[in-house]
Amino acid sequence: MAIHIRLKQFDGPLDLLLHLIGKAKIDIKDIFVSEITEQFIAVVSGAPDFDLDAASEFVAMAALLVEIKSRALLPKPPKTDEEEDPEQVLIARLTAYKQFKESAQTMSSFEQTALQLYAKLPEEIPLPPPTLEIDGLTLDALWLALRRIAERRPKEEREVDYRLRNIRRDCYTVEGCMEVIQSRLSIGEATFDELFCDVPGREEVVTLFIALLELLKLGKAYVTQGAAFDRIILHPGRRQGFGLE
Amino acid sequence: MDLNEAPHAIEAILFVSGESVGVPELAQALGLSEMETMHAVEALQKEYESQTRGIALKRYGDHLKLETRVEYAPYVERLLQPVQRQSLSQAAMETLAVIAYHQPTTKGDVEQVRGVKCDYSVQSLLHKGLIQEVGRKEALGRPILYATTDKFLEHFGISDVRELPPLPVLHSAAPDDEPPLTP
Amino acid sequence: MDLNEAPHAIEAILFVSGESVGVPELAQALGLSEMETMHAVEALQKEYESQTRGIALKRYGDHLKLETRVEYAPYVERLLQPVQRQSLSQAAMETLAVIAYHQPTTKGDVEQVRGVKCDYSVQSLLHKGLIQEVGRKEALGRPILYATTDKFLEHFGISDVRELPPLPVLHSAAPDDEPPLTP
Repeated sequence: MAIHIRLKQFDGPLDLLLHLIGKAKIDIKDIFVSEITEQFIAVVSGAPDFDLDAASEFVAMAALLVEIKSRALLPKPPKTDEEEDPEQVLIARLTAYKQFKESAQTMSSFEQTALQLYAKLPEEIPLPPPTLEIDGLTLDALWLALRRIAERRPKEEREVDYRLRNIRRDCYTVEGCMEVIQSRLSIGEATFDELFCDVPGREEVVTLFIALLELLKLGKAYVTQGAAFDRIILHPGRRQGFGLE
Repeated sequence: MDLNEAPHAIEAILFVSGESVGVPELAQALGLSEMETMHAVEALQKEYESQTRGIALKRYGDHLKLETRVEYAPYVERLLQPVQRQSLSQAAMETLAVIAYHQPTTKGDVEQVRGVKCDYSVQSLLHKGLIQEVGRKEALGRPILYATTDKFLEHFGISDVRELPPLPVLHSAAPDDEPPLTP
Repeated sequence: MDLNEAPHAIEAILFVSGESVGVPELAQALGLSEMETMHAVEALQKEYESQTRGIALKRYGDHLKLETRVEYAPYVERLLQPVQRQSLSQAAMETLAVIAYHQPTTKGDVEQVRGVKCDYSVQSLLHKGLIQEVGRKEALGRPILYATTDKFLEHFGISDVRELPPLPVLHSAAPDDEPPLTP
């Protein structure tokens, strides 16, 4: 009997076995009194697309079939309770597989009907901005939050390191320097250099400079310069008629 | 909202959505309980059925969807090219059958029944949203348990897995020519 | 086709199409004359109008379309964009409390009271609309002043910040059992 079958057509050895059983028109339980084992081996060994990786399950099944056949030729050892008869196990597996294969066919017919149920595409809807609702906003919760802060503070302060160290008094404050600059400007323009004493320290320079920037930002003074590296002149008030400032 | 208005609000929502909508989301949008929502759904379903309408309200598990009635499919297909869903391959269908009837179940169980590796078909079914992971089996290796989804029901046009026909009874290992043992 | 079935076949076609469909195309798909089709359309239209349905059949010249009724739009929006519920973190609640009682106040002040950086919680409160910028403090760096919003009042169920409960008695930095140092 010539069999032209490609293994790829089958979803595994059980599928192929069921196919052969169906072709031979026999019952599953008669598989070992038939030629199915020989046909199975013939298909697997003769498969043109034989690829051990893909066919390993088929080969394993062929080995099992041969084992079951050869057992049948030997006198049967007395059966123990735990020992499962590989023939019965295989028949049970084939039966179970056949059940699911048939169910899969029924499901396919359900699928075919369902594929004819049409829905519409979702509409495109411009959505308003998402609304956010906030839970747990109660006056009690707010009050408790304040208590938490209050109770935390003294504890944290106790953790302060009380080692002795020298702290130099800040001689210059930004607010102080702002007053100095403003009082100087109240009598007219001034140059940047004359704000500083003869030998200014780093603290004085930095603080005065920040104070000046602050005044510029508040619009209480403005600066002009004739050319690059020229003297910087400070003027009181906001700069007038200067386009995009 | 007014309970008398609910069925038609549901109709409007499902119409706009196009896709299936979960009962909890629907209930939230309507400001109703899930129970009240399901009552409204049933009222709407009855309304559709009493008049052989062109569209039907389908329930797939916990999801609802408006769909055309199958008898009008030829007219729809004649005029429009509706988006056709893909049918499943034989391998995927077999894997799905084992999961549907044994759920929750593991890949190992499916492989045991089918006699082949099922990694690919399980992945593809997960990807299509027809099955989902539902936990792990308390067994060696704690394998993942799979079950079918509401999308599975939608794909097969049934409201509940129990609508699948029971597994066919086959004359298995016990030969039928032997009379059953009776006391 | 059976003329009695035509209205529902039209419903099925319009439903799937989602767009407006011309009467000639409908007639062709149904295998009916345009006259017969228009009769079926009118029958369907009557059916829709006699019941306050969630969807309506609209006629634009000789084109037909199924649309949702406007009155149900809010439900649709709520489904597609459910209200997000969130609660304030402990940090944000503390920041809000300090701002509520000290308003208008700066981030620096809040940080001073809470003893931690408050950039994130101030941003989050701004984003949630519970506080707003109300100007700048005439101080170094002109820091932004924050105050609570009307939404804040609404959420806490009060009509004025003066309705806030009195500040808790603080065991503050200066323990009150020690007499203050006087020169």
